[in-house]
Amino acid sequence: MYSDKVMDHFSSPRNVGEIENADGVGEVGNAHCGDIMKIYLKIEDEVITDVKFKTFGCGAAIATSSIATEMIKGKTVEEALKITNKAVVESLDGLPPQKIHCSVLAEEAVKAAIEDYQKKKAQ
Amino acid sequence: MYSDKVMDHFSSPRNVGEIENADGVGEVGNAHCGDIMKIYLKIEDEVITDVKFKTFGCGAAIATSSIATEMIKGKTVEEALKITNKAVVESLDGLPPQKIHCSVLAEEAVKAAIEDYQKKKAQ
Amino acid sequence: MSKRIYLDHAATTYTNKEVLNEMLPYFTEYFGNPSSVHQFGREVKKSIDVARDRVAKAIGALPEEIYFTAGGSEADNLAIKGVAYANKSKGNHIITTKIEHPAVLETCEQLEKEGFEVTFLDVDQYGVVSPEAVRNAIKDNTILISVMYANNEIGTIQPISEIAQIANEKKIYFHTDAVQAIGSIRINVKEQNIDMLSMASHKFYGPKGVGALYVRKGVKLISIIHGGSQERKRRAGTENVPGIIGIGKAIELAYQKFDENNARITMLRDKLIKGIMEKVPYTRLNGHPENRLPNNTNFCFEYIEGESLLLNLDMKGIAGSSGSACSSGSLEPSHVLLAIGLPHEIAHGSLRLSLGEVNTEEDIEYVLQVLPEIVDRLRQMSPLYEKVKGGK
Amino acid sequence: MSKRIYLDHAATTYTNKEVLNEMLPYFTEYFGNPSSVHQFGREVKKSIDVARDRVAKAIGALPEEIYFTAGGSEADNLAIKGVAYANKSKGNHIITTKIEHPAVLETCEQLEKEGFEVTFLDVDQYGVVSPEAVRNAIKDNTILISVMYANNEIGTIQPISEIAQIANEKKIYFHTDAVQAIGSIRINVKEQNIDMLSMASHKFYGPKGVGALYVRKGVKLISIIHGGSQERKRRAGTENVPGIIGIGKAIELAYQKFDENNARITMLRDKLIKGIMEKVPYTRLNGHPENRLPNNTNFCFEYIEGESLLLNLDMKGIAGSSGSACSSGSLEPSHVLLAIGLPHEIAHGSLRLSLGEVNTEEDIEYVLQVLPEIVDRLRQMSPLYEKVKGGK
Ligand SMILES: Cc1ncc(COP(=O)(O)O)c(C=O)c1O
Ligand SMILES: Cc1ncc(COP(=O)(O)O)c(C=O)c1O
Repeated sequence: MYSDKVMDHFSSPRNVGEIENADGVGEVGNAHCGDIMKIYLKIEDEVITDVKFKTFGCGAAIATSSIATEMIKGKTVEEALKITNKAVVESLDGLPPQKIHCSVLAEEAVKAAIEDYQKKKAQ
Repeated sequence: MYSDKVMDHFSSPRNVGEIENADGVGEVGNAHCGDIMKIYLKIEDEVITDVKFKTFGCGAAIATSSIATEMIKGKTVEEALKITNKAVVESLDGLPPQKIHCSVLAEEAVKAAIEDYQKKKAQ
Repeated sequence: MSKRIYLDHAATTYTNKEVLNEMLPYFTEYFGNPSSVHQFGREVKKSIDVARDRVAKAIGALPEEIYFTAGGSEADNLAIKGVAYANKSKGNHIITTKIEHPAVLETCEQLEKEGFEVTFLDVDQYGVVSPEAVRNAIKDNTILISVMYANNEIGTIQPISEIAQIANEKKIYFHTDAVQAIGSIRINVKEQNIDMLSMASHKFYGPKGVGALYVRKGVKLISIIHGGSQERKRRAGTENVPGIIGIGKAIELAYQKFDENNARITMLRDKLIKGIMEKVPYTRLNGHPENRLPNNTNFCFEYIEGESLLLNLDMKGIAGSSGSACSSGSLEPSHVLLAIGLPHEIAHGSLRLSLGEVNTEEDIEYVLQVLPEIVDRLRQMSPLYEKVKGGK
Repeated sequence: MSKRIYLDHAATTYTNKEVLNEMLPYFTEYFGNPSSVHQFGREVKKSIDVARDRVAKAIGALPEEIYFTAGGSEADNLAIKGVAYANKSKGNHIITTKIEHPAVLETCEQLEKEGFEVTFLDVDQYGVVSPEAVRNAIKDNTILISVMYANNEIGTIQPISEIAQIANEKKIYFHTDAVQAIGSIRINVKEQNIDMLSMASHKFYGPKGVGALYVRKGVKLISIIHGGSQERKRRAGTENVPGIIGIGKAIELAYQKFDENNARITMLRDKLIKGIMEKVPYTRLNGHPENRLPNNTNFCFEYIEGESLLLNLDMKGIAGSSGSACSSGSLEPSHVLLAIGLPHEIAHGSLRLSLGEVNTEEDIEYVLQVLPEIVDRLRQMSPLYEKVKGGK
């Protein structure tokens, strides 16, 4: 069902956890639908220096969260905003059709965290 | 499908053949339906002294013809007229439901041959 | 990872070696078509009759009331559509429950599209259908009541005799999907007034691809697979001979070993339930606490999701199943868990571990060692759990 | 009686040992439910995919166009009812032929009862359906044309490509029952414009109880067995895993050995036909003289009846079949023989001897020695023959 890459990220997820006093936090999805992703960002000079996540969800939800955090770590905010769900799927060597929505959630979670950062900054 | 008794009468049918100048001959059934039975009787003093048959038909048709000829041989005409299809079925240790009509044919063939005899006698 | 513990017997079982051995000659040696007149056909026909007798005997039916099918789903479809189409002139109302297997639910939904009216009864918190609710749902145009014998997800056993009795009084056909019950419950269709009963061989150590429908003599039913005159014109198609031999042997063995197996499996089940409830906080046992299948356990672990739990167990060699229909492409959690009143977020976190003949006490101990760690790890990763802990 | 010669391969075949060996591990070792998330399920899922690929490859289809069923009858029912119900809004007219297998005929008759209109086309004296007749039967409300690839009784092969081409031009779905054709004819569904095709494993040395329906992508079809989401929601029920592995292996072998087997069997067939026509007077060969299945022979022996011939052959160890539906409880002779214009009395006397991989030249010689004696003995017993001789 899942690619080796998905299973790798699912069984040893990278960047699990929380960041205290994060510069941006985004949470998307809801428990009713069975998926929640929460992403914490540490940002210095518009560069994502640290990122953590917590996820409630299926194997694909955990794996997409994990890879998404890897993909944005060290990137500028601008670069991170360009990451699409398609890129997430590709870097996991594919996802079953019914799991594509997890990659959309991952993209949205990243965006939500960055928006939160930008909102805070603007204040 | 068939009892041992049916198979015995089918594989070694008794009284197959014709009787020249028979005292009574009866033919029932038709080729359209796949069964024809023809019975020849030799009758002396109202006693059936010889009987032969020819049958076009399935295993049950041949077996019922064979046993019916056995059942009437040596009997008086009156006794022979009393033989029912049920008796034929019983003496064959049963027949599959869809083959019961063969026993009816056998009963009818005997009756037809006796009628033929009686008609000839009356003339 | 060499350990492999199978705890998904409700999904399917292996075929018992003794059953397989009885089947084998029918592939290569006794391979005739049972409809054939010749020796090759006749010898096979006889063996099918033996299998039919065995199935009939196990449930107290007559051999001529047993119709072999390709499995439980076909049996359910044949019973429900068969009666619905054949009795249209009498009425178009069917009563069933919200917790049936999709083979019943989707069939009823299909009939709804075709103009039948279907009542899907609620169940209580344990998944029990009330006989009174059945009685109250009956209308003048009710032609069929279908209630499963025991639920495949949460294991709850239904008051089938009571419900069948009501149907019988009202002269309404009663069908029960006994796919999960055969081998685990003693059934007598005559004493229990059951008109139709479905079973599937692969749930009781028989082969996959074969099942049976019991149809009481006199029930009006039309077939759903038309063609040759096999199964007395109620199910066309060359018989799955090895499969039929297999279901016959399997059901015979199941009831021969009934007491011994079920006592042992019940003991293991209770050990598993007790262990999990003690070791894992925020956990619920789903289904009826007593009136449940001897081999069924079903839990909800709050704050985590079923599939990720399953995958983690699988990595440790433990095979279970989740009520969540994640793998089937839907985001809906189990319709059964929703029907017993669980909120979506909790229903998502369910796990069914269903036991079988092969399981041992060591298997249970291994699960009790591995499972709590996995649940804990997933909870540490869950943003929902964080809030709970935070709130404490 | 130790001699046993099986000449009823059109009724069913034994399962090839190599096929069985490939199936065996799926009963006891790889027994998981392919829908399960865990290892036990995943490994089985993969093997099913391999089987699907093999079936698809053999007929030039895509794997996702193959749906496994419980046999040929279910495949025919699914194709015909599935398209009829799903396309009702477009029209209610179906075209088929008078010589189809009951799985098609009875399904069409059932649809007639439900309000569909069915045209049953005539065939010529050899059992051939004319493409022009198909074209002429098409109406504005025609939604489906179903013509069998090769006839199961008389072996006649139909001009399927031409008929499918006409259906394709007129944008009408085309189904073919290829149950007898698989393994004996090379088929490419794409090149031949076939929209749906039925097959049954037990006709080509695979196990009984499993078949497949090819459905071209885009064909609108509703399922006839509702329930779980197996077979992409078109056929519910836990998969008959060993059966599916079996049909995959069997079809692969059939086409690997295609040239060798069919050449040899054709040679035996021609020897049998020549021998019987020479040795037995008042005999007709039924079916097309050239355009027939490599393994099919079908004769009418005038003045005798089929079942008694069969039983006599059986006592000599020869297993054949009769077109006459005697054993099925009807007195009607074969609908196929009537359709090619034989009178009832002749149609009653038919014999089908269908060859297979195991048959040898000695088998044929034995039949040629035994059969004429039996026919003669039965004729001596027949009141019809008496008249013929008398007339001479
Ligand atoms: C032409 C044809 N169609 C359909 C079938 C039905 O196949 P099955 O008996 O496997 O259901 C058969 C064989 O019996 C057949 O010969
Ligand atoms: C209660 C119940 N009914 C019906 C079925 C369907 O049986 P099958 O998958 O053999 O068609 C199952 C099992 O999947 C079941 O558990």
